[in-house]
Amino acid sequence: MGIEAAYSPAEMMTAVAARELRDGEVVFVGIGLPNLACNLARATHAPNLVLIYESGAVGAVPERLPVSIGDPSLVTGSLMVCGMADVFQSFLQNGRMEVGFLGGAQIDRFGNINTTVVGEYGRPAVRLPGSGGAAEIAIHAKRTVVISRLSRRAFPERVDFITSPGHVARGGTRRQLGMPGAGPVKVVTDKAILEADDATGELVLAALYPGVEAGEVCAGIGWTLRCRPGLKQVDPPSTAELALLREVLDPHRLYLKG
Amino acid sequence: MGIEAAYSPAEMMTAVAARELRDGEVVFVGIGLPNLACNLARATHAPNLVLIYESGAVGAVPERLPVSIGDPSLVTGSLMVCGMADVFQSFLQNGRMEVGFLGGAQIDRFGNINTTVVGEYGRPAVRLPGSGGAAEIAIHAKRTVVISRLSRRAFPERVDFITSPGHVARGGTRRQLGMPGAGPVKVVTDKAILEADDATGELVLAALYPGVEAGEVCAGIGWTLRCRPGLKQVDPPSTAELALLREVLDPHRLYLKG
Amino acid sequence: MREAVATLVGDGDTVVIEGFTHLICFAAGHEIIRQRRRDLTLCRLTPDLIYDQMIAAGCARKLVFSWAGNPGAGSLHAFRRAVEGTGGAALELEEYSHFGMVGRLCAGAARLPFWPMRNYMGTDLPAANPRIATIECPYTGERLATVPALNPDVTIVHAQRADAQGNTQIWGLLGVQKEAAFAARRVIVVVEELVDERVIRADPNRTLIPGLIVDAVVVEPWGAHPSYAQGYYDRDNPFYVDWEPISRDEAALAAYLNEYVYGVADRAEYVARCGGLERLGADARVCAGVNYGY
Amino acid sequence: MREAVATLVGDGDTVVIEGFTHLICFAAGHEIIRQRRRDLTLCRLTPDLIYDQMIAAGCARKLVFSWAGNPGAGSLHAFRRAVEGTGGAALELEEYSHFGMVGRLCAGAARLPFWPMRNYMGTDLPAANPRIATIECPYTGERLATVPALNPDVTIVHAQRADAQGNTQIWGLLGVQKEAAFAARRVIVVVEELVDERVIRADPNRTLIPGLIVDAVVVEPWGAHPSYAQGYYDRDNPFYVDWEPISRDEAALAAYLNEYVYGVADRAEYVARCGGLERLGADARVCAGVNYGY
Repeated sequence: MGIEAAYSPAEMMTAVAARELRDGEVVFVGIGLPNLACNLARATHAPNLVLIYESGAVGAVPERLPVSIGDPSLVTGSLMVCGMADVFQSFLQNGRMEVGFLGGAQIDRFGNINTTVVGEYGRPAVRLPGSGGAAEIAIHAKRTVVISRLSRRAFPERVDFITSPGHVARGGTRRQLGMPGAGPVKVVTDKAILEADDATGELVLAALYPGVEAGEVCAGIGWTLRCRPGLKQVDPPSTAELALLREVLDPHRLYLKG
Repeated sequence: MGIEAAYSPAEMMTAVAARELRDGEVVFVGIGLPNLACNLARATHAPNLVLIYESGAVGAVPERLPVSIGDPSLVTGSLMVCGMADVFQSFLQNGRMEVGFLGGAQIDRFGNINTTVVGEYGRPAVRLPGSGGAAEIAIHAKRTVVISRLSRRAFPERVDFITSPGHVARGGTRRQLGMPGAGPVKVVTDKAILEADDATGELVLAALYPGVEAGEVCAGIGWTLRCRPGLKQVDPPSTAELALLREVLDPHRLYLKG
Repeated sequence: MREAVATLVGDGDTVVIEGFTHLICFAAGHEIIRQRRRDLTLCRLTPDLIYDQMIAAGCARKLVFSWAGNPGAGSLHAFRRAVEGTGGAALELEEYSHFGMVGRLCAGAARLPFWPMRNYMGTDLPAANPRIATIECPYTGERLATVPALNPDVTIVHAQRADAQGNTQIWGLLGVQKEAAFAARRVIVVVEELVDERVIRADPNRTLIPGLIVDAVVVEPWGAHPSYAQGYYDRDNPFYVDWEPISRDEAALAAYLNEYVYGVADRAEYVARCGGLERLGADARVCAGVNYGY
Repeated sequence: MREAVATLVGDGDTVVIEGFTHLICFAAGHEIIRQRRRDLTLCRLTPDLIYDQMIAAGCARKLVFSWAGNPGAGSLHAFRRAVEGTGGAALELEEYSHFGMVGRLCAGAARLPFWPMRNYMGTDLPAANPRIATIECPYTGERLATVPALNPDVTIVHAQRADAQGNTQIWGLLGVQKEAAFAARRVIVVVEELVDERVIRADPNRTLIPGLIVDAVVVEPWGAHPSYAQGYYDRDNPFYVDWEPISRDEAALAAYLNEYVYGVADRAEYVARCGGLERLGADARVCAGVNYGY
């Protein structure tokens, strides 16, 4: 077995996402891999990360892996629990969220995300859950990190519906539209990291995971993917990271299955 | 001594104000006589009166006479304490306050109240405290009761500054201006009760206290006071009311001095 | 509960049963299904299983929402069938984001006609929902998004405890319970425990909803199951996972409703039929009190 | 306190020291006077004695407020002298009602440029303050009043307790402490008691201000005197009554400031000089805790 097989794609994605977080930052946490990534960061290089959930738990220290964003374990022992009007107005719109995590059924060339419908809005082929808090997180968080596995279906050139705006959305650029946050600065996939090009806002290939060729990445993207000059190599999860993920953070492999 | 001397004007005003309250009503309480009147009503005919203070205490049961609207005794044992954003938005603007009490340095012919300045706003002869919550109480409470002692200075034909609008205020009638509440339906003075005329909104003499002649009232009013046909006589405070006021509610005569 | 729903929830009403993951009043939803209310406009941030059941049971004409999924477990399939046109009656949608729904209830609670927010620029949501509008700031000239007030005919809120007058205390996740109650024309509070007024008065800062806006107090232990009540019982996570295949299969969903909703007279029978809910009972993590003296 | 004021409050700043009757931070006001800050724009719903003292001491250029009196006892005479032109430096006024000031802080906390409300029709307040404007509802066409956001350079909030990170718990009257803190660029929290983070985490619903928005935590027992702290000490009502003649007399006020503000090095010396404050100590009226278990 090569090193590629020593850890799963989900483990790699979680470790990569965790490294995007700096100590002391305030993170708007989603459930699943983002939650694992935050807890991994807290257990390693960022012990002072403040986790905020849209359900109103601030500074949560869940003693079990929360299944939903409103799990009771997010409340017990947290620093503060507030109503959702405060979450969206006093924390998010106020500009206090430094990082937000987003995922979606479709992510396009300019980082726009669709979690609403596949097909036409009025007669959808697949009805997805909708925005939840994603639209406003995409607009207000100082930066967002998107997590998604590569596939041509998941990375079309244009999304069917813009739920959460990226760098060039309906009507123009973030600056033209007056969006406070910097948008999706990174997309963490199962094979590589994409980053937004500073000039155009287009997602480009920035770094490859161990053992992955650029061509494999392009095969999972629905537009002609450009490469950053000086493509970086991403370190695999360390033994310590893997041990934490497997033994402490998700021992039942609820989110680290694949 | 006649019966007029058996109780003070303040006691009479308090008893009269208390009778304006119906059991179960929700009252926005001010400090001083209104607070005494509410507690007298609770102790007599309106045990289920709900007292709300702009400081955020709901269903207060003060164990001592509160000196300020934010006294700690309003908190201890109350049903709810909320922030002031809730007081003004969720209770008052929401239309939940059935009665509000107001007072003021000047009250005019149409029930407009001035608690801002005597003289010009920019160079006042006397600077008064300002609105506090009075402007919005005057606009939103379903009805208001004004308490003030008669004098030509206190009852001018037009106030120098409209802090709290009455029936015909700056720009038109309450209906024309879109005010939700009915405005000052009664003015409780030390000699008589004035009421707003249904057709014109003008304050008119509605009822006299024992031993008071209409002429005495007119002498304390700065405009030609009209009389309701069938002027009523107001009952004096009962022995029970007086005993409650003197022995239980304000034993140190903090507010019942004069 | 039977009487509260019979007298306070009518056909055609706009109904809010709130609670964000926490304190979702399944007991009320089931009673509404049992009483066969029709043409309801159901509003919630997260329709969750309870609205999926109500949609399947034919109670809903319209859904107003911001996130329609089974958290961590899958889809709401009765909802999806209706929207994708693959089964069930048609369902009108009015869709916002969470912030939009929160703003609608804030406006409703404050009795304002709209709520302003910085939101929706660059998204397709305003195109999908023309009720998302904009307004110009009178000071800066900026354009801000607005959502219209939501003032439901009736809001149903689950809570840990209330007194007989409806003075209601909630802790743990608060969601939009307060705003939903103040926004409504009629309010039903459903509690795990009815307490003496003195319990409420001992800690007034814990009171979220005052009795003066409450029309009915219903005592219904386990009334939020499979959702949860902090300090009383845990969320029934396996139930949410098991719901995915039931919801996917119209017949299985109908059978579920027959057994657990139509087939029981009230919440107590539901609890008995579920069996073993005590396994979800909360551990003790009681905080210290604070001093209200002066 | 000395360091917090030195580093976080500058000449010319817009300053909010909030607290509605309850939790008014006199300790911070006195330190600002001692450090001779100038040209401040002082904002509070109720200026109370603390701003009267700061006006008398020459700290203020402008006052933004909604009710300027000594509750139940009389006037704020330094304020009146400045406004009536009978003594002291000129003072610019910007005047609202309570609801207006609350709305300004709500807008500030939400980082919106304005706050809408149904208010001010028929009053002379918009004529006296052109910053009170109107807006048209995009749904109903109604005209509503607006007030502009207030985003102070620094907000100082007194509270019962906080941990070292500034996670702050308040009970009793809440005023606009939360909104004032979220609206500010910099936040100083002054507490009666510094507690371990575990105390905060044991009852997270009691937390009103999160540490992540707090720049400094100052521990200052009796820091709100003659205002009060529920559960710690009562309001010093005789002090408020006695203030009326002091405030009326410029020389007496100056003598007060010399003795109790300039004449002491810090709050501990002030408390010692006041003497006998223990008489105001709170009785025990401790509530029961609630269960956060699951």
